Amino acid sequence: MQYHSYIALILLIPLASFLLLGLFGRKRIGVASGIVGVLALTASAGLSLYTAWQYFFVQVPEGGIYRAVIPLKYTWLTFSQNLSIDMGILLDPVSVMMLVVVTFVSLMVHLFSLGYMKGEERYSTYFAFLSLFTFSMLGLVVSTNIFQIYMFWELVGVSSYLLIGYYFDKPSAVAASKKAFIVTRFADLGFLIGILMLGIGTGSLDFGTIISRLTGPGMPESAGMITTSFLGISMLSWALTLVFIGGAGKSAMFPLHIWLPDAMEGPTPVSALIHAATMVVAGVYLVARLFPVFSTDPAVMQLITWTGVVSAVFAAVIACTQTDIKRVLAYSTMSQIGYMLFALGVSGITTENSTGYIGSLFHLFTHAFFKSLLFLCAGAVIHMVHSNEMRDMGGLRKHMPITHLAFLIACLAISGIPPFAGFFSKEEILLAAWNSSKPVYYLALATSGVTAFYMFRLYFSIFHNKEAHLHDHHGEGTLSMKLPLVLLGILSVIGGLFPFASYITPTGIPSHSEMHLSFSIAPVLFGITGIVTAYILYFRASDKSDQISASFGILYRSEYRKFYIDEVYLFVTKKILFKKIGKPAAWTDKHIVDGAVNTSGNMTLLVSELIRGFQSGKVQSYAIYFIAGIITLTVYLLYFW
Amino acid sequence: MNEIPLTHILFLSTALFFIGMYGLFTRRNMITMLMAIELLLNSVNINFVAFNKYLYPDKMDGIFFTIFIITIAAAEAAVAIAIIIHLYRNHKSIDIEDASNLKF
Amino acid sequence: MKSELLLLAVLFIILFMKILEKPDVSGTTTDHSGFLNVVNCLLLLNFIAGWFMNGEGRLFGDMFHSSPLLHFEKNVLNLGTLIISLQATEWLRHHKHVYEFYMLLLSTLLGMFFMISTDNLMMFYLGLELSTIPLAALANFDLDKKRSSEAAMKMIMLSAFSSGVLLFGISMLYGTTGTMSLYELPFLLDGSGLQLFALVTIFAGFGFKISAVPFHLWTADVYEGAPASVTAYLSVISKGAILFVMLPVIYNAFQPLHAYSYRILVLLAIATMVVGNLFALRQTNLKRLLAFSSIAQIGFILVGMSGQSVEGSVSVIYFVLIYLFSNLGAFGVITLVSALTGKESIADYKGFHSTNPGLSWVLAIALFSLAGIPPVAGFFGKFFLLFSGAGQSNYTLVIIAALNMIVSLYYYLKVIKALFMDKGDAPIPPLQVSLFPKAALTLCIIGMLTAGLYGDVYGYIYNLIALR
Amino acid sequence: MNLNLLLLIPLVSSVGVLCTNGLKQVRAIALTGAAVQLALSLFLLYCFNAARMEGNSDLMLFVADYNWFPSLNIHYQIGVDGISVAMILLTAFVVLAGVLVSWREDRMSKEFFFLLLFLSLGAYGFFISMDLFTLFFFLEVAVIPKFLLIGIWGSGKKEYSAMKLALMLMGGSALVFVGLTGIYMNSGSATGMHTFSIAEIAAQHLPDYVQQFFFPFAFAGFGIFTALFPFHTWVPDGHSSAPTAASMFLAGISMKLGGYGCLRVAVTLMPDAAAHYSSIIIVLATIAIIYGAFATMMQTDLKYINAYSSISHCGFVLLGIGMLTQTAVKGAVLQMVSHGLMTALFFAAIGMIYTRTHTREVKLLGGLLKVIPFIASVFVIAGLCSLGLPGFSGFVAEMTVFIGSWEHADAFYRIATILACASIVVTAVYILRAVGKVIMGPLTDTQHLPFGDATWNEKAAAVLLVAGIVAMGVAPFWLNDLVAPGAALIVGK
Amino acid sequence: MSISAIVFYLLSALILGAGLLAVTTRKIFRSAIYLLGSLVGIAGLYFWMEVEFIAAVQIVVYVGGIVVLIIFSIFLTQQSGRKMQRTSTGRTVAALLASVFGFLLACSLIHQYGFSSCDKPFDTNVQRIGTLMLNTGDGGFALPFEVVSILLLAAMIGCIVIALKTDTEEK
Repeated sequence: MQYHSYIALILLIPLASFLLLGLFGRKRIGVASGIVGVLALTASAGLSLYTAWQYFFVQVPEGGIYRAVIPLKYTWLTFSQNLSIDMGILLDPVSVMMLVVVTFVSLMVHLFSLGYMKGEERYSTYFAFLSLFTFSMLGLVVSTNIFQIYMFWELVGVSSYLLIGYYFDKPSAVAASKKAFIVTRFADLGFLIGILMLGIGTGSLDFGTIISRLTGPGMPESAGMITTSFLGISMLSWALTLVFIGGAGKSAMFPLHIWLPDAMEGPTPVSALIHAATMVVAGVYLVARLFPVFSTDPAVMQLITWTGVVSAVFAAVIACTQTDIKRVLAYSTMSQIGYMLFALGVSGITTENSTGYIGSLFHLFTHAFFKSLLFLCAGAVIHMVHSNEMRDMGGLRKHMPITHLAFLIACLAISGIPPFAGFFSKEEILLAAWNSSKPVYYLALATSGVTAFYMFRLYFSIFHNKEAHLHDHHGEGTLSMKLPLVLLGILSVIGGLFPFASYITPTGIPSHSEMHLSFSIAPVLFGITGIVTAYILYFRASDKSDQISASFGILYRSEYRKFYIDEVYLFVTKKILFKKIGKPAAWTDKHIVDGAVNTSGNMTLLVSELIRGFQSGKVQSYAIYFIAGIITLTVYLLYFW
Repeated sequence: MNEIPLTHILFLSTALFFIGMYGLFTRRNMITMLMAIELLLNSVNINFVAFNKYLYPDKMDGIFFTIFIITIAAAEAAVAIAIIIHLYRNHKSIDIEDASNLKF
Repeated sequence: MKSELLLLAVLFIILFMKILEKPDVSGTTTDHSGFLNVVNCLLLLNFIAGWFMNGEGRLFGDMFHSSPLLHFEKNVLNLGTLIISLQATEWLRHHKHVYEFYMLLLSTLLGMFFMISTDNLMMFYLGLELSTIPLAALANFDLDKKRSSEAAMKMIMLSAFSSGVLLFGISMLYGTTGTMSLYELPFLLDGSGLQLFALVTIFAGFGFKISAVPFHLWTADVYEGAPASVTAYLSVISKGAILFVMLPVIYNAFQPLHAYSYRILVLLAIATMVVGNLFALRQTNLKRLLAFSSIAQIGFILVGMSGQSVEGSVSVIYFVLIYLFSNLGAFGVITLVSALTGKESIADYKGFHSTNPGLSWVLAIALFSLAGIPPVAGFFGKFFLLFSGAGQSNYTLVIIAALNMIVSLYYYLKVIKALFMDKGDAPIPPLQVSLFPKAALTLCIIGMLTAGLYGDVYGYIYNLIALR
Repeated sequence: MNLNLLLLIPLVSSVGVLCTNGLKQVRAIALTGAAVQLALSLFLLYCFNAARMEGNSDLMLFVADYNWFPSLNIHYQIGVDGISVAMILLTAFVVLAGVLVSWREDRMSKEFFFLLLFLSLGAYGFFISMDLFTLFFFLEVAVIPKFLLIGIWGSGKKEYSAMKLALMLMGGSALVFVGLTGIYMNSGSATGMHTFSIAEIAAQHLPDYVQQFFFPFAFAGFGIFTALFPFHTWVPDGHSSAPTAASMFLAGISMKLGGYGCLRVAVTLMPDAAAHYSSIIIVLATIAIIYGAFATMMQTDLKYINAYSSISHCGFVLLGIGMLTQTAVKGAVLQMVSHGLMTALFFAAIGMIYTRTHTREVKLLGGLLKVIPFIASVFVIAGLCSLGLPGFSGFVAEMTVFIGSWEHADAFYRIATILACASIVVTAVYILRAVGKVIMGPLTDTQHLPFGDATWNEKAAAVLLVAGIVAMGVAPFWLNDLVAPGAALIVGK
Repeated sequence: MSISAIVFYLLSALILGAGLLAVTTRKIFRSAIYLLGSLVGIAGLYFWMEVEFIAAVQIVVYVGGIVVLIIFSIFLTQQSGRKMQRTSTGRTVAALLASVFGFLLACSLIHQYGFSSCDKPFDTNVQRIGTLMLNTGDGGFALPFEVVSILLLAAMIGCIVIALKTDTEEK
């Protein structure tokens, strides 16, 4: 199989765009920046599609097994004989799929932003950051080396930080960007230590080598990592858990999710790209990348499963009460990523039981489209009403028909209504859960109902319900804003028909998903129930919903306050880190450590002050000291030596 | 003569030495301090003469040293007295305690 | 004998000039510039002549001998005197007793020459006195200042006392060995109590002159009271000469007692460094500060002296050379400022750099050299001193010395701070510096920059001593 | 090439500065000197690599030897290995940037540039010394100019800080002196000739008791320079009071003198003692890392923030040294270079902000991105580098240290490593706090509105340093290849 | 006890007694007279030791020179009649302690050493002293003699400069 270095261009074009816009955008390029960004992404997306076509259809390997291909690889930094960071491009079904998804969604977002961000002061900066993000995300998905993925992991983190904080003069945006970065950074700490464990444990940082050394039979590295244990848990489990923590942080899994809702302070297209379609699924991608290793450790798989389930349920519940439309979407994202993760958790590695794996990545694929669509629609809505709050909206279907339609499609897709994209992927996840663990299945089922409910709550509140007071009627926006909605809407409808299992499996061997119509009844029913409930409560303006929420009392309030998780974090950081550690550390430094230095100086001065009396200015005293010195020395030499 | 041991002469000179020293330590008048110093030097002279005579009569090192010490003592006394008189003339006091402005 | 005779010749030339001087009838202050030119030329010639036609051998029995090392030492002292004389120009130009000043100064230098080139205790004593008594008179040369007289009084009283004690010790040494010759001494020492006592008193005599603690107490008072040039002379030339004597006395004459000497040296070194530095910390008068600093420097010198004989001697002589440049550099500025404005306290020097950048840099470099900061020579001097101190594997001593370096840095930097950083309310006005002081300061700077970096200086001294 | 040139150029230019008249000439000479020196350093890099390519595998290249004090066997001996070359490059970058940043220093500018260039002379000399005496000489040369720079051109409680810095650094060099003396006195037991030559001593084996006695002196002495806990308190005060260029030099180079000394002297010459004391070093380094980071969180003055973060970052240097694995030591060297560039950039940015706002108090600043976008971006870049973002130098260095540290299998080392890793989170907290408040957020003071953005010299300085940081962060392999053999030799015996 | 011994002890008593009085009496003029006594006693001791030349020098220089000088200076400073002020008790005690302890230490050391005198005759005739004084060879004292003369010259100059009444003072 021959791939040429053009693949590198997929990454390098956005990078070039970033450098160009970042260095010269403001002064030289100005309003053309958006065009530059879009052109770059078009090229990149085109190349990605070409690569995918090549990978899946042209250069089909013998036996039809899609293997990992590494067309490019350079040693970037050598740590020691075995360990080095290599910069390379890894093509396997998952990464190729991700390449397409990322470039495509990014292109859509770029397009949308052309109109959405028009007139912003830092227009070119915005596109520069978007390009930077795209570059980093692409780098992340094609990583060949666990350290490479960590690097790009950090880079997407920082691009996310920069983009969330785009409206830098808004204190809330600054706070949100900070929070996002720090929380994910905290998770990355786990990732880093996990990398160290895996790297030193296996003697390699290369994905392929790590996987083969840890899964191959009778490998000394594998045995070594399993037998060494710390606190009763094997080194391997530690390492995987820590790596997973990294992934969970990026993917906003409970309890590291707190940054995601706040991250909605960023421009909405950014949320569509980063906090819906691409970056937040990095955790899923990471687990999938190391899936062979993860699947050897049932305990960690359980952890992944239950983290996913809890996040899915938890986020869905909270989403029902939020009134900021972007926050609802954010929680919905978290919930959907929960799905993907537990699907991985319940999956196996062999062709037979890998439904979960396939479903997870399939859901990732479809979710990228409909969730970015949802966000872009939300963006369009916000652009229209200049508010994020549901109560400021309503009855917008007449004003923005295309948006309305797109949003509806996306809602149906996420609710798992056939034949929209979400249906197929969710179906597969539920099937995997059913095959593996019943409690998981039931929870997932219930959650899918709740999902439908809150999505349609959102939909009805925005497009139906009461009439919003619009300040100015400037229509739905430019073509560049509508086009992405249309394209993504189409994909959300037909995306599910893609024969995913034939191409993307954990082993590379094509399989095919079996659709049991009977199995689909329950989920679809749950979905419809959710929609209907939402219809009853929210289709028309009424106070029914308020009554219900009032009747739940504390439960509702705590739900509305997101179960006080933020407060706990605040307590930990403010009260413990700052007050209990930071302050004492600073105090100690100033008063004890520095104090000791100053005291030693002052003591010297004090002693010098105390002995000044010896220099009394009186000749006779001098003479007495003189003779006393002689006598002392003599006595010392004679008797005390 | 021989029944007086050399050590006795040395005791004498040592005693004189420390008497002089005591005087130097306690007299507040500069001129009396100078006298005490003369006592000190004289006791050393006794030592030199006695050693020379009783122990090393071959050479005359001790005797000569004594002569030079006497000379130097005179010179020293002269300069000291000049300084004292200058001090007195300018400040009307030869109390050593009054001349302790330079200190610490 | 050549150096001494030359010096004597200069001395007598001055004496005759004094005699032939026309009595001053006008009664106003006279300008002695002409005389100063002559004297400085004579001293310069004297210094230059010191490098040529140096014989070796002994005269007058064991009373006098000369060797290349001694010639070098005398040249060092000559150089120092020349520099001091140049620096004193401003002060002496209108001084009434300038002839007498030079006569006294040169007679003390003569005393030192005799002192360092003798092998006889009696001669040593005479040299010592010759280099002390006129100095006491010199200390009084600010005739209308009380503190000058007080300083002179303290000096003459205490030096008389100290020489009394020293003589007592020498007499005991004579009594127990029967010789005055430093050559014969090592063969006759037996380490009896009386000899140890004598050793201690001799150390005390040395210690008094070089102001080692606890024999140092006169130093600060006299330095503060005496005219700045005399202080410079006291702190550099007088000390240097004694150190030159101390080395052979300790390493050769008292060789059998070297274990005892070592103990004494270590104790004195520690006490001197610590006390000198502690007192220097809170001084406000610059001259007084330098007095204590010079005490502390002696502590470091004693550390070096406690090392093995060759390295110890080399490092001490080398340091004396460097210390001469450094201290005279500092005193040169102080002399100038004191002579032209009468200001001596550190506070007066605030903002000095803004008015006299050149002088303040000279002072700063000199202080850095004293503090042992490279690239100026003081660093090398201190390094080799402590280094030879470590030669005896007494690292406690080295550590204490190293700590004292830090303390000493504090007060030097305090002066630097006043010079460069503080804003003075009434800074010293820009000073007109005449040729001679300028030349002297230039000499000091050149010395400070080359004596260290140019390693052959050390090598030269090393060869002088190793080939002795 | 002749390494003496590296000393000659700063010397000539610093003396040249003194001989000039007027601000223009001073600037021209200072800039020329620094620029030529940078060119020379790059040429040195080229020559070094060329020599290595040719297969010259000597430990030190371009050795020059002059018997300085023959009677004591003290030599002026210079030469470079990869580590030295890296440090020289760092110095050249920082000094040139420092000259550029201080372009508008018009108060006593002659003295200012003289001291700055003279200071760099000390650093260059230190990094090329192969003889302990020469090394110590240059170490001390680099102390006093700092005192003057801080005391005269500084701000805040400058005299106090300058004094503290000078005294503590002097204390450090006093300890170093004791260590060096001990090494010298116990060297050459075989040949009977004491020596200061690093290569010769390294070839011998100092007795164990000697190593154990003198290692703490040498290490702690150099450690003071590199902010070894608990001897780090000169860092915050010194850095914050210093003028911009001096801060840059202090944090960027001066602190590296210590790390380099620890490696070159303490660890190289006394490897057994280094192993013996490594746990103590690791504990102190870890404390410095964590404690420095937490203390940074509470600071409200920008320079204090960077100063404390320097303590934390230099902790990585010491951690790497203490770990004594090839990778960790290499990481320590990389961290020295990285931190040097990064912190210099940080101080430059802070200085640029300060010259405009006349305050460094975080509370009083805000929203500067709006008025001075270039400087603000520089600040952000420095911050991101500081928190170890890939693509910048900090990441490369820290990761190398972590990997190297993790190579030890013991729980003790692992815990230390984990704690050190944890500091990257705390770093993120304080950096983002500062960035969030100062650069982003609403503009606090409308008086800041008319500020002009960076002038050409400031831009040049920032670009220079950013270029260095990015060059190291994007393409670390060349630096890695440069320092790896040296690091391997230090711990490889 | 021979007469010689008795003479010695008497002389000793004179020297020490007069010396002690000289340093303790409160009247300065008396102090000078006691000093004179002590010095004469020492001269006597030299006679007793049969070193007449030194005894003569002692009388000429000390009694005839220094004591007279001191007495003159007492007159010059107009202190003769007044009682001198007592020094502080602390210093007296310290001085006493230092002196007594030093004395005991020195005496014990001397005693320990136990000098044993030899019985060779000691020739101290003036002619020999004179020859040696100006002998430049080994064992001669010409150089010290010259040095002392320079010292005397220097001291003289010093005294003149310092003690000379200056014009300003006269006015």
